[in-house]
Amino acid sequence: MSQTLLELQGLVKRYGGLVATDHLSLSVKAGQTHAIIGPNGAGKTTLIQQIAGGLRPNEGTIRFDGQDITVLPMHKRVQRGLARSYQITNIFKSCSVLDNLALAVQARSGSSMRFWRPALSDSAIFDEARELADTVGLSTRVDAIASNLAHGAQRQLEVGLALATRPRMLLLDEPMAGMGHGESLQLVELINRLRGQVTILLIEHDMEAVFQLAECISVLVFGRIIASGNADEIRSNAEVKKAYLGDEVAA
Amino acid sequence: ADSVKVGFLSTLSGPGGALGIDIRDGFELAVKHAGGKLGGLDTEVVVVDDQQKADVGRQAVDRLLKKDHVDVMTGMVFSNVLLPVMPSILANDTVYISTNTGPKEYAGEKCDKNFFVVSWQNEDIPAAMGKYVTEQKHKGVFLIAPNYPGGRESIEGFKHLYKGKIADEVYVKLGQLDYSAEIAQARASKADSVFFFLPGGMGISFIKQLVASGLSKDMAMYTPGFSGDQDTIKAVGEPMLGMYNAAQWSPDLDNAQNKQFMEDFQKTYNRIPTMYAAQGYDSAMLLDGAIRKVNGKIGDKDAFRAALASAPFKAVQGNFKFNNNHYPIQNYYMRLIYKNDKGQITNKTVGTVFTDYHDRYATECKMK
Amino acid sequence: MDSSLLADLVLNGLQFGLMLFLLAAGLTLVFGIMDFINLAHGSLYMIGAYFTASFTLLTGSFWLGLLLSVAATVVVGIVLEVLVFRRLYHRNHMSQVLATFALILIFNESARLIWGEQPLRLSTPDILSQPIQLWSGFDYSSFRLFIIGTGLAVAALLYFIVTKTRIGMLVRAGASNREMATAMGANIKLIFTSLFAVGAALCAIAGALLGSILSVQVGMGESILILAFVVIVVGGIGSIRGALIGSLLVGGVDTISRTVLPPLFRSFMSPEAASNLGPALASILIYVLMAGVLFFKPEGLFPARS
Amino acid sequence: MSALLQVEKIDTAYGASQVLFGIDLEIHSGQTATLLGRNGMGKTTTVRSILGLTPARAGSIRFRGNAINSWTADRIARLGIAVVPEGRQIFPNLSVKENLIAFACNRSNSPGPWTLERIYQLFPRLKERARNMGNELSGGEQQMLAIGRALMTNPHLLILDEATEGLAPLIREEIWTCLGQLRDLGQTTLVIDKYVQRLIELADQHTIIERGQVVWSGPSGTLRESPEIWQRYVGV
Amino acid sequence: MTPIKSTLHHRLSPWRCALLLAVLLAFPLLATLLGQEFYIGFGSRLLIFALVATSLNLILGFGGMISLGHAAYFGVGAYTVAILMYYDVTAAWISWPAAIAAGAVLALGIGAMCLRTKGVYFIMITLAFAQMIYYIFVSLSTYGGDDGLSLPQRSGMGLNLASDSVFYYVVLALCTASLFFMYRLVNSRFGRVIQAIKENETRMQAIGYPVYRYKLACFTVAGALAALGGALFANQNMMASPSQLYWMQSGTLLVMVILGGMGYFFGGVIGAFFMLILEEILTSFTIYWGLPMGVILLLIVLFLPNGLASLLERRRGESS
Ligand SMILES: Nc1ncnc2c1ncn2[C@@H]1O[C@H](COP(=O)(O)OP(=O)(O)OP(=O)(O)O)[C@@H](O)[C@H]1O
Ligand SMILES: Nc1ncnc2c1ncn2[C@@H]1O[C@H](COP(=O)(O)OP(=O)(O)OP(=O)(O)O)[C@@H](O)[C@H]1O
Ligand SMILES: [Mg+2]
Ligand SMILES: [Mg+2]
Repeated sequence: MSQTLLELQGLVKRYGGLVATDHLSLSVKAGQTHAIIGPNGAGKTTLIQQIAGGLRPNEGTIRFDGQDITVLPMHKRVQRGLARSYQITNIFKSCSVLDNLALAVQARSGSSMRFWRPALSDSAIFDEARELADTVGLSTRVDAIASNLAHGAQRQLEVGLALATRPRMLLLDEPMAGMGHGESLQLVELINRLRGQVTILLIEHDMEAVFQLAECISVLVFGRIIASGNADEIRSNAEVKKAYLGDEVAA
Repeated sequence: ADSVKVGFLSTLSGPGGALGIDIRDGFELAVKHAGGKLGGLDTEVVVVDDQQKADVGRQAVDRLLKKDHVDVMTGMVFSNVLLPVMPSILANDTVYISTNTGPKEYAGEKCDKNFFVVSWQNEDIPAAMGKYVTEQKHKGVFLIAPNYPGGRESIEGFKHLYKGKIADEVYVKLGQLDYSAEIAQARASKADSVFFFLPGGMGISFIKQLVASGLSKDMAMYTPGFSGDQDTIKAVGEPMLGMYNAAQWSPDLDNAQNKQFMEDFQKTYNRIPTMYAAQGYDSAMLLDGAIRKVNGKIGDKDAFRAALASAPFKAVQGNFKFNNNHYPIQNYYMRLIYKNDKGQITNKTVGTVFTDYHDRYATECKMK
Repeated sequence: MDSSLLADLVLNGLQFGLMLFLLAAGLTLVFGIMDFINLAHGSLYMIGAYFTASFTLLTGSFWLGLLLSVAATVVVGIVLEVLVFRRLYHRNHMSQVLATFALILIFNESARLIWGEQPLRLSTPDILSQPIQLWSGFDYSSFRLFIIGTGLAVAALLYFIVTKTRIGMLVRAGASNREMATAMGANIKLIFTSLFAVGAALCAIAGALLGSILSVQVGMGESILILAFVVIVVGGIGSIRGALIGSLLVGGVDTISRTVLPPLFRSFMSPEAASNLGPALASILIYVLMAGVLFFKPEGLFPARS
Repeated sequence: MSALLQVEKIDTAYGASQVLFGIDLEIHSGQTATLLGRNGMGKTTTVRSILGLTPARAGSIRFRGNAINSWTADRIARLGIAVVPEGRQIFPNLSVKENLIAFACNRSNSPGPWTLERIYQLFPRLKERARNMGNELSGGEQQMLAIGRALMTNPHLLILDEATEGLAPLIREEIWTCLGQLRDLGQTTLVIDKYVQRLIELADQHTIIERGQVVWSGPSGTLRESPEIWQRYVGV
Repeated sequence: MTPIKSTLHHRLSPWRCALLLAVLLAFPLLATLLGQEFYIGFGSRLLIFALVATSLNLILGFGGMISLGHAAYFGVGAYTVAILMYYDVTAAWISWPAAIAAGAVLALGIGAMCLRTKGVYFIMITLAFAQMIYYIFVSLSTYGGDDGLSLPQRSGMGLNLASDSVFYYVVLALCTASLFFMYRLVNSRFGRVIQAIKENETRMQAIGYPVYRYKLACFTVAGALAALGGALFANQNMMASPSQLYWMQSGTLLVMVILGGMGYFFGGVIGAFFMLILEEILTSFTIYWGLPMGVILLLIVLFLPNGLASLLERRRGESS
C-alpha cells in the first residue's frame, strides 16, 4: 500500500541516568494521521524534538522519505518537508499575522541573501500568505498583531506557520492543550481537511480528538512503544488501560 | 595684543593627578603674584584635564587651538600624552612650554623652535641616580618603571651612568596600582636594592606594598625625585625616611626666589610644594620674563621665541639656561628625606651630583 | 622556580581571586538571580572605598570606618533599589544597561565633587600593616592574608545561605517568576531589596579592603567590574560556587601570567618588548580562559539554571 | 455562618480593556466550588483578582473576615490561599524538592498537614525526579508539582485553575480522586476545569460566567438535573 | 489591490530626511559664517559616530545580537589606516577599503565563533574577543603600543582632506551612502529575516531558515561599516589609539544606540548626536558634566523606555 515516510530505528535519548527514549522504532506511512499517546513524562515531546531536529539522539537513526536525516540541522529538515508546531505557542508575537505567514513563505521561495530590493515588491509572497490565512481561518485578522490575538486564534496561526512551509509531514505536539471545546472542534476540522495531503504525527492527551483523528495510535511508556493499533484496538488493550487510559475511555 | 591666553593642558585626575595639580598651582601662584598678568599682559589661563590619556589630550588641544585660540600652551605632565599631541601644536606654530616631561624625541634631531622645556630631559635625573647608586656598591639592583616613553627613558638614563649589576628590569602599565606580581619578581631576583621610577599614586602604592611585604627590609630603595617628593611623602609617611633621591630642585635651595616661592606657596596652599610646583612656577616666570622682553608683542613670534630662549627670568633652582635644543642647562642635587625641626617629613639637599649639566641629545640638535 | 616565588604566586592568586569574589558574588546574585544587569555595581564598590576612607579619617579607626562604610553603602544600595532598579526589573537588559551606565556617570561625578579629583589614601589598619613571617626567609603582607581569610569566610556563608536555606530558595524562585512567588506568599519586594543590600555590603567590604592596598579613586569600579563579569560568566551566572571557582581561576591566571610571563619573555627579548607583551598576554589569557570555558561549556562551569 | 471567601460585584480590567463586570462569588468553609465558562470568559481573571495579582477596580473581596481588596498578593497568600495556576508556573531554577519546600508551611494550622512524604505518596513520579530542576520535567510532571506545591502551604482555600491540562487520563482520574479526598478532609477548594461532568460529581456549588458576568450559579443537584444549562454556557 | 501593510517594513519620511540632509550640508558654511570653524571637526565626529552607532543598531536593534565588542571593528578600521600610513600607504583609495575589508574579515571570524552562544554569554564572548584585540594592539610596540599610533597627515584622495570642511563633506557623503545602504538592507528580504530572527529565533529555524548564516552575514556587514567609521575617525583625530578598542568604547556605542532607540532606523544617529552634543554643551558649563549627563540619561530610560526615536517614529508592533 502506501509507502513509509518517516522511519525511526533504535532511537535512544538519555538525560543523565534517565532514558527518555529507549530503543524506539516507529514508522509512519505517507498520508496517515498517526497519534502518539502515553503517560506524562513518557518521552513524547522528547521524541518530537528529535524528529524535528531540536535534540540530537544518542543512538539510532531517523529516516525521512528514505533518507537519513539523523544529524541534519532543523532548517534543512524543514526544507525537506518536515515541519512542527509547538506545544506552547511559538509565533512572531510582535508581527502581524500576514508577516508571520509571509516569513514562512519567503523561507522556501528563493534565497533571502538579498540586500537591496525591497521585500514588499515581492507581492507573490504576500498573496500566498493571504491564502494561508484563509486556510487556517484567519482571513479577517491578517493585519492584527499576533500577540493581540485570542489564545485560540494564536493556535491557528501556530498551525498556519507550520503549513506555510508546505510540509509533507507535520508534527503536532498537544495542539489542543488549553483550548476549549469549540476551538478544539475547529482544529479537528482543520486537521481533517489536511488528511491525505499531509502526513501527521499527533501528540495529544485529548482522547476524544485522538480517537476521532488518528488512523494509527502508538502508546509510549517509559520511552518505549508498548502498543500500536487503531482506535478500537488501543481502547481495548488492557496494558494501555492500566498504564495510561484508566477508566476514562468509557466516558 | 594687550592680553595673553595660556592653554594649560594637564593631568589633573587619576593616579597621576597630583603632579598636574601641583604644576597648575605653581603656575597660578606665579600669575597671581604678578597681579593676574604675565609680562604686563592680562592673562587668562584655560585649564583642561587630559586624564592622562592621549586621545583626550588630542581633542583638548584641538579645542584649545581652534576654538579658544590660545597664544601659548603648557602644562602637560606625561610624555605619552605630550608626544601624540605635540605635532598639532607645533604645526599650528604655537609655542609650547614643557612644565614636566622632556622627551628625547624633541631633544635631538627633531628639536623645535616652538618647544621649550623648563624642567629637565627625561634621562637627567635618573642618570644622576645611576651615578649615585653605582657608588653604593650593591650586589644587584632591581629596576622598575612604567612602560611609556618617560618610563623607558628614565631607565635608559639610569643605566647610562650605572655601572653595577642589574638584577632585573621590569616595566608596568602606566597607572598600575597593584605590585604583587612585581614584588614577587623582585623577591625572586635576589636583588638587594631597587630603583623605581613610578610617578604619583603608582609610587605611593609601590612603596606601601613593598613595605607591607617585608621586602623593604632586605632592599635599599632609590628613586628619582619624582617619587621622592612631597606628594609621595605625604601619603606614605615614615617609611620614606632616609631615602635618597635626585632632582634639579629642593625645598631648601638657598636663593632669594626659592625662599619667596617656598613661603608664598605654603602660605597659599598650606602644604610644602613639590618639584612639579616649582616647575609650574618657573614656566610662568619664564613667560612673564619673555613677554616683558618683547613688550607684550607676542604676535611677533620670532622675537617672542628669541626672548624665551634667552631665559629672561630667575629660576627657583638657581642657575638656569636654555641649551641650543631649548632644554635646560642646570644643576642636579642629591636629596635626602628627613624629618625637619617642625616634625615635617621633607627633603633636604645633601650634595650636588651634576653642575650645569647638558643632556646628551643636545649635540644632535640643529635648531633653525 | 624557587619556593618563595611559588608561595608568592599562590598567596597573591588567592588574594586577588577572593577579592574578585567579593564583587562577583554580589553581581552574580543580582544578575543571575534577579536577572538584572547592574553596571553600577562597581560604583558601589567605589563608594564603599570612599566611605571607608572618610569614616576612617573621621573616627580614627579602620574597623569603625569599615563598619560605618558598610552601613552607609547598604543604605545607598537600598535607596538605589527603591528609587531606580525596581522600575527596571521588568524591562529588557538593554534598558538596565543604559540606566546603570547613567548611574556610573552620576556616582563618579558625585565622588569627584565630594572627595575631589585626587585619589584618597586609605591606610591599612595598624595591626595588619606589618608583614608576617610565614617561614624563615618568607614574609607576607598580613593584610593580604586577612583579605584571603575574609573572602573564604564570605564565600562559605553565602554558599550556605543561597543553596541550603529557605531564603535562598525564595530568592531564586522570585527571580525566575516573580508573580508566582508572590502568589505563593513570598514578599519579593523585600527579598529583592535585601539581596541588593547584601550585594552593596559585599561591595563596601571589597572597596575598603582593596582600597587599602591600592588607592581610592574615581573610576576604580569600572576596571574591576569587567573582571567581575568575566568571573561570573566563567563560573556560571547565578551560582555562588561558580563565582568562587571563577574568581580563583581568573585570579590565578592573572597572577601567574603577570608574575611568570614577563621574566620568561625577558629571557629572550628586550625588557621593553617583554614588558609590552607580558602584561598584555596576561590580560589576554583571562579572556582566552573565558572564551575557552564558554566554548566547551556555553553556560559557564556551574550553570545555576539551564 | 459567614462565607470563607466572599466576592461582591467586582470589576476588573487589563489596562483599558475591562474583563469582569460585577462578579459575585461565595465559598463556605469545607465547600468545593467551581467556576465554569468557555475560553476567555474571565475565569482566570476572577482568580487573579482574588489573589491580588490583578486587583479589582470596584467591588469587595472578603476572605476569613478581612477585606483584602487592596492587600498585596503575598499578604493575601499568607492569609491562606494557594493556587495551582494556569500554565503551571513551576520555578525552573529550583529542584523539584525545593519547589515543594520553599513555601511550605501550615497556614491553616491543620492537625494533619501535607508534608513532603505525603506529596510523594500522592505523586510517586515526583519522588523519582526530586533532584531534577523544575524545567527538566515533562509538562504533566510539572502539573503534578504545581499541585503539590500549593498543597504544601496547607491553605484555607485551594484554587485549581485548569489543573488537569496536559495530564494523562489516568493521572487526571487520580486528581479527581484526590480532590474528593481533600473535600472529605474538609479542605475548601475552588476548581476551574473543562470536565464539567466530573465536577458535578465532585463539587457542591457552581458558578458559570460568560463575558465577565455571572450567568448562573447554584448547587450540583440542579446542574445535574438540567444539563441544558451547562451545555448552553460551557458548550460541548 | 490593497497595498501591503508590513510590520517589518521601515518607512522614512522623505521630507524629514531631506531636511536633515540640508542642515548637514549647510552646517560647515554656517559654522564658518559664525566664526566657529572648530565645530566643523566636531560635525565630522558626529557623523562618524552616527555611522558606527547605526551599524551597531543593525545587529543590536534589528538583529537582536547584543555585542559588547563593536569597538573592535571601529578600532581595527582606525588602525588599518594608521598602520598603512606608517608604511607610507597614504591613499584613501587603498586604506579605506582595506579598513572595511579588515573589519569585515574580523567580524566574520569573531562572529563565527560568538554566534554559537546566546544571551548574556554572547555579550560576554564578544567582549572577550574585543578585549583580546585591544591587548594585542597594546602589546604591539611597533605600532605605538599603549600610546597609540599618530597619523602624520590625513589620507590622500585627490581632495584636500587637511581642510576640515572638505573632510566633513567626504565624511557626509560616505555616511549618507552607508546609511542609505543600511536602509535598503533593513527593508530587503534579508532585513526581514534578520528582524524575524530577533523576534523568535527558534521559530525561524522551524520554518526553515539557516539562522546562523543570516546572523553571521549581518554581523559581518555591521563590522565592515564600523571599520569604515574607524578609518574616518582615525583621519579626523589624526591617530589610532587602543582606547578606541577598549570595552568602554563598545559600551558608549551601546549606550548611544539604546538611548537613540534600538530597532528604529535613525536610533543610532539620534543617540550619537544627542550624546555628543549634550556632552559638548554640558562641558562648556561645568567640569562636572557627568552628573547632569547621568541624570538626563537616567530620566530618559525611566520615562522613554524605547529611546529618543520613539518620540519621532512609531515602531512596528506598537499599537496606535
Ligand atoms: N532537559 C532535561 N533534563 C533532564 N530530564 C529531562 C529533560 N527534559 C525532559 N526530561 C525528562 O524526560 C522525560 C520525558 O519528558 P517529555 O517532555 O518528553 O515527556 P512527555 O511525554 O512529553 O510528557 P507530557 O505528556 O507530560 O508532556 C521526563 O521524565 C522529563 O522529566
Ligand atoms: N494580560 C492581559 N491583557 C489584556 N487582556 C487580557 C489579559 N489576560 C487576559 N485577557 C483577556 O481577558 C479575557 C478573560 O481572560 P481569562 O484569562 O480570565 O479567561 P479564562 O476564562 O480564564 O479563559 P481560559 O479558559 O482560556 O483560560 C480574555 O478575553 C483575554 O483575552
Ligand atoms: Mg510533552
Ligand atoms: Mg484561564
